[in-house]
Amino acid sequence: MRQRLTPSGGLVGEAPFDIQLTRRLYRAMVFARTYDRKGMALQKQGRLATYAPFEGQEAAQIGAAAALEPNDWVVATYRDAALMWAQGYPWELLFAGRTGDERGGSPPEHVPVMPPSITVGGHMVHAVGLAWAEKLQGTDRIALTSFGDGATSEGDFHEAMNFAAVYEVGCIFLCQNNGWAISLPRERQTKSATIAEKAIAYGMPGIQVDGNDLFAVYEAVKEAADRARSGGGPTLIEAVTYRRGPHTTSDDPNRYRDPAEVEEWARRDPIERVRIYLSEHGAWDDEWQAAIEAEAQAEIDRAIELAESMPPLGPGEILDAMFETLPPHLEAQRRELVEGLR
Amino acid sequence: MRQRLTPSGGLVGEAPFDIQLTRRLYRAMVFARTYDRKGMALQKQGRLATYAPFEGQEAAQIGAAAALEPNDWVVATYRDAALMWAQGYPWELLFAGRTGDERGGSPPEHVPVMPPSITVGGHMVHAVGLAWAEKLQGTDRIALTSFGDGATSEGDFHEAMNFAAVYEVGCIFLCQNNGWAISLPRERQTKSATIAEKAIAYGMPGIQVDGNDLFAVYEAVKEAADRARSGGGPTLIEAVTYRRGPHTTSDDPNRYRDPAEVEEWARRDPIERVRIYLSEHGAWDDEWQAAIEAEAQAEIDRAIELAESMPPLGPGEILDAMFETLPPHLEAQRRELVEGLR
Amino acid sequence: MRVLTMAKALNDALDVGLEKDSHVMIMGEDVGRTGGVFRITDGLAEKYGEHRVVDTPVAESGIIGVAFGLAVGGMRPVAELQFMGFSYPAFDQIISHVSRIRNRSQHRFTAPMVIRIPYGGGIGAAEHHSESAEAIYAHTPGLKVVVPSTPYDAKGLLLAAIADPDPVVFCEPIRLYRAVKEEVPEGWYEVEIGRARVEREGADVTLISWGAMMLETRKAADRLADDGVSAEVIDVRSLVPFDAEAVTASVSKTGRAVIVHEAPRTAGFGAEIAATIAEHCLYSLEAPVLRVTGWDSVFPLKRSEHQYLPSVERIVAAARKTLEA
Amino acid sequence: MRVLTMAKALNDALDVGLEKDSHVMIMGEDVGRTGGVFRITDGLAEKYGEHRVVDTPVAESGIIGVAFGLAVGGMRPVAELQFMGFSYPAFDQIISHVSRIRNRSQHRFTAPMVIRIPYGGGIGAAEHHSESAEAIYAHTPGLKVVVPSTPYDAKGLLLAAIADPDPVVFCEPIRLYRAVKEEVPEGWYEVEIGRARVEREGADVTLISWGAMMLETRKAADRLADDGVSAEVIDVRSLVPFDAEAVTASVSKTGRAVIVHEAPRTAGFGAEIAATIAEHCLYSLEAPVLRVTGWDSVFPLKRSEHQYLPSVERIVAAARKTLEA
Ligand SMILES: Cc1ncc(C[n+]2csc(CCOP(=O)(O)OP(=O)(O)O)c2C)c(N)n1
Ligand SMILES: Cc1ncc(C[n+]2csc(CCOP(=O)(O)OP(=O)(O)O)c2C)c(N)n1
Ligand SMILES: [Mg+2]
Ligand SMILES: [Mg+2]
Repeated sequence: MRQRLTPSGGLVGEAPFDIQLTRRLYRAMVFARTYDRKGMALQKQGRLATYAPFEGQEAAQIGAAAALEPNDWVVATYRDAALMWAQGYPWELLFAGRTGDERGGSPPEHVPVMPPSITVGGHMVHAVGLAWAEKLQGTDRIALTSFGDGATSEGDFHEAMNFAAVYEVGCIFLCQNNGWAISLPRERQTKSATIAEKAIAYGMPGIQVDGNDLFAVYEAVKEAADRARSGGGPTLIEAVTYRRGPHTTSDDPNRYRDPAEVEEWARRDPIERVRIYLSEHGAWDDEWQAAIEAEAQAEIDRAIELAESMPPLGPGEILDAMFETLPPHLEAQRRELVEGLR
Repeated sequence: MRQRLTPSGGLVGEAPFDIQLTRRLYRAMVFARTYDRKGMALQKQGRLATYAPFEGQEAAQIGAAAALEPNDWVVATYRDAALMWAQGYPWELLFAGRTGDERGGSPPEHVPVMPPSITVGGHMVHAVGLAWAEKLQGTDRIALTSFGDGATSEGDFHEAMNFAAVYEVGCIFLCQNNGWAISLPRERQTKSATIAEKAIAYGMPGIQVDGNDLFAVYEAVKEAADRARSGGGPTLIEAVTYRRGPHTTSDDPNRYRDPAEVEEWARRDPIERVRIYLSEHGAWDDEWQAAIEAEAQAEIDRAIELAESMPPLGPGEILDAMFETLPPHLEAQRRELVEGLR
Repeated sequence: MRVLTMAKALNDALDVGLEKDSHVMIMGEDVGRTGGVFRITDGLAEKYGEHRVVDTPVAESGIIGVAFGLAVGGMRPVAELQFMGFSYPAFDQIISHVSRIRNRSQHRFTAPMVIRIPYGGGIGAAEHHSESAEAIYAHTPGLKVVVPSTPYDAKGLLLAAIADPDPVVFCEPIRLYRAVKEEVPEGWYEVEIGRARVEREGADVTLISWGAMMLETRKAADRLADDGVSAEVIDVRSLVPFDAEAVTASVSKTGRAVIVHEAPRTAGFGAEIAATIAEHCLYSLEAPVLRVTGWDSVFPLKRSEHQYLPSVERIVAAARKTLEA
Repeated sequence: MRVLTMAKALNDALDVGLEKDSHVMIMGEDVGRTGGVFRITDGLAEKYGEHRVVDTPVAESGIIGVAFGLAVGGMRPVAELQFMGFSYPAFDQIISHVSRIRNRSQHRFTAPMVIRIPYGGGIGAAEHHSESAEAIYAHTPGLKVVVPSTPYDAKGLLLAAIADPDPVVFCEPIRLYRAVKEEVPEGWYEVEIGRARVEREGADVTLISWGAMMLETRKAADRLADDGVSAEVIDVRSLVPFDAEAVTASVSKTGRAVIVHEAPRTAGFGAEIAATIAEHCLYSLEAPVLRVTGWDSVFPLKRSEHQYLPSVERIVAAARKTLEA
């Protein structure tokens, strides 16, 4: 398992980028955690529908996005808000989706990020198709798809990996192995020793990295991205991390896992180790911390406000995006709908 | 790639069983080829619906069955008549299926063989369930499922392999890699160097054998069967062989493959090498050959006669196996059906 | 007698099923230690062991395909798919294998198994979590398709499904899991699959529904009664076999029919019922057969759910329309 | 003008589509070098290259899911699934992703793609090779579902499907591939998706069908004409959007309707049509609406196919029954 930054902030080998970028990404992780904790809190207040927290997975997501170009595709899941945001998806739309608003799935035109996949496993093939579309159209854009350990059990994972390798498309498969698929631990999902070695079945390189290590994740994704962009085909990356929270706000992890495990992983926090590293390089202090936390708080608060101030879809508007133009039967149903709401 | 018997009949290492059994299996392969050629001929006469020949794959099928116990489950495909027959499925029912008669799918009560799977890939999970059912019921019966190289591209292959390994069931995955999935050559189906190494993705042993080598196939399946029966879980076996005929009688392989390849593989014939071996051990002569060919011809002819003399399903009988007891709407439809045929 | 929610009644049925027959087993995502995302299998893994209540990998096709093999091999699996939206990856196994093995093998092999699928909307769930695909399963020959709307029926139908020699798709209306309580007998009892239930007799119009929409349909009948309209209410309960007799008898009497379901309208099961009425009750019909259904759209997210689901008002309006016709 | 079979007309449409727009591509099992198992893509890989006419691994979910990604990424994929029975492994991709991305993303992302599916029975094929699952796709909001029954319509509808900004499930009746020939214009032309075709005008009864069953339906109309019965024949052509107007106009005129399809009866698309008639034509109806369909059974193998498929006799008998009513 590749590691560049130990839980106590020690460097293994060389840092993949400079202190300035490290600070930027540290700040991004703080933003991500702020968003995530706010998401949990808002759900408890009934202001969001079910929420799937990613606390503990910030390095995997922020590190991966940092290795991409701004117009590379990201195809991710319900637990990937940090990754999606880092690639341009606005916080307010991520919140909007969680309030139960379709417009949360509609990022601005220039953002190359698909709405989050709620089905497990079905979205990876889409990234393969996107990467292939770029290849066929002669651009150098690539695609990164993110998914969980549990998703690797789905048949669509297999088909996606196979197609990507066969057509040598520029697709990065980023598995955030967070130890659990709801209540099923990693060991009971599959018998392979690692997820990374599943790449062998597709003749594809597989890399296992410490997923709580910003540097290692960045480096692995950068390596894969360079390969993908230069026509070298896909890569599977297993980022070993941990889901510190419940699966979602509807879940009670105490039914199936030992709280000691959670504590153990809290000690491997992905943000804290970067903080120590920065601090040791004289690039972190309490003041800056307070400043970025305040910024984060403000930005997230603004995002919530934006999301919550969106008026709901008007009567009949739920039908308006079924087709480019509504066919007659939907026109008729739309009239009936509007009538029925009076 | 494991090999015990070279194309020229030379032994590599030791023979896995004695001359008597070798003669029996040689005879079985001759029967299988007789059936297969008859199948092709009958289809051309319009007496069978589409037929999928297995010429060249006899060792893989007969060798595999020989390593099983009589009550082990076999879950196989449209191209596995020899394997199914060797496990007890009567020739006449194999023919009956090909004439387009549902009763071809109904082997006698004591035959532990599922009707052939026509969908590609979907049947392997069934074998996993059967093996698991035996394990739960405390028997020592295991299951073998046979499929092609093409089938390994399906998501259900992945899910079957994964379930089998996770629940450590006694299931043998026998892939007859015959080089082609209709018109798609093996190299363009998947990027892995071998099919066998796909086992790594499931933490399962994978074995690649010369599929035209009766001894090697037997040995590999026996090893897997012993492991399965003793609770050691599943095994993937890749039997490297070749589809010498068309995909089915509706297919024209000249559109996509070089006839030289077919000739090349004719020289690696699975039956001929056993003949040479037997001959070198003084256990084969022309007379015996003529005798078993005549027997085979007679048995196959009798099977055709049986299949063709089956009266078709009577009016309404096509509905009778939809449920154990026909619900009222099907009773009504049955009356309508019978009425409509008058 | 104990008064139970549908969730508890289903849990009880599974308990009784596991108790009675050692071949019965439960499998699915998170059905074991955590008792299922809706807690329907709560406590059963502890009671019967993890070999009889089995957590599976996230792989729906595998769950159903392996359950199928288990059933053919002599077990009686009750497989849970977490939400109907996640039954689609298993669709090939259900339609190509589960529903067909008896016919394919002319009774030689059978797949006595139950596929439990929480379904329907109304709880503000995420995308894919509010599907109503019952018509798709009803259109698949070889399956029985059942939908309870009361705790009593839920238990009795589930036990009937477990005992059934053929595969049963058992649709559980999520919105009803904890919506109502009623008396549920202990031990084994069955509610016959294939029989509708005339829940309320009436003379003027027949309201036909199933699943969670029974809530609105009942309320609509109340509302109509307040205005002196006597509505007969039929809970279909079993889509396959469909109790055409119960429906046609009622519509022949009332001369008017309103069918209510939350699935999209086009080619929904309501169409089948309307077609049955159009074939068998034409001469008794005094008004067009109306359907009050979900729209031909994706099930909307929380904020717009109310725009989609048939409301009491829409049902009442449709019934009135048939009466004015 | 050239006289073509439907198979050639489809090949021509694909050729014209590939020619016109470099984003159009074809993908599927064996579509390349061997030209597809029905030779619909014959010669196209040679003409346009294997990067535009792509052989895929045997993995239907992958084919559709990857095609979806291609479509979102700006291409115009025409994906072939070899037989409708092999569309089921792709069902989750079709229903959960292809049909929904426009709504999920509120028009931000779209999947303009065509899913070509050879379908239907009548050629004595093996198990799973004779499926008619069109109702399942028709019940999936967000898809258009098209079924040509003539070479002219086949080409025009396929080009309309390729041009359509939304996904189209394009069902090709296998039995018609080479059954009839007719004049087919060269170059690009479109047949509007969503319009039925009144193939033959009549006064006494409306026969409604689509796909291969149009063969029997036409013959039944001839047979009825011989006996002095004037049947109006409607080829539905497009199940979604469904041309309710054409059907209700006809039935309002004739007062009688017989719907013919080869899919199983229960919850088949015939039910939707009957329901539409029951809602909109009640006061014109002079007889019960009848359906002549496949049975609620697995499609039988070769020897018993004739027991399953609606025959000219059954259609004529049903029409007579409506006339006697
Ligand atoms: C096809 C499908 N099956 C089941 C579910 C229900 N479900 C949601 S998340 C989840 C577990 C996924 O685990 P993993 O892939 O490890 O991702 P994580 O939630 O741990 O990030 C399951 C079973 C689903 N959303 N989609
Ligand atoms: C699910 C499914 N998809 C497609 C087909 C059509 N088909 C039949 S055989 C075949 C190729 C299978 O190749 P392989 O698994 O290598 O087996 P082989 O025919 O070579 O024995 C295909 C694509 C099918 N029967 N089932
Ligand atoms: Mg996980
Ligand atoms: Mg092959």
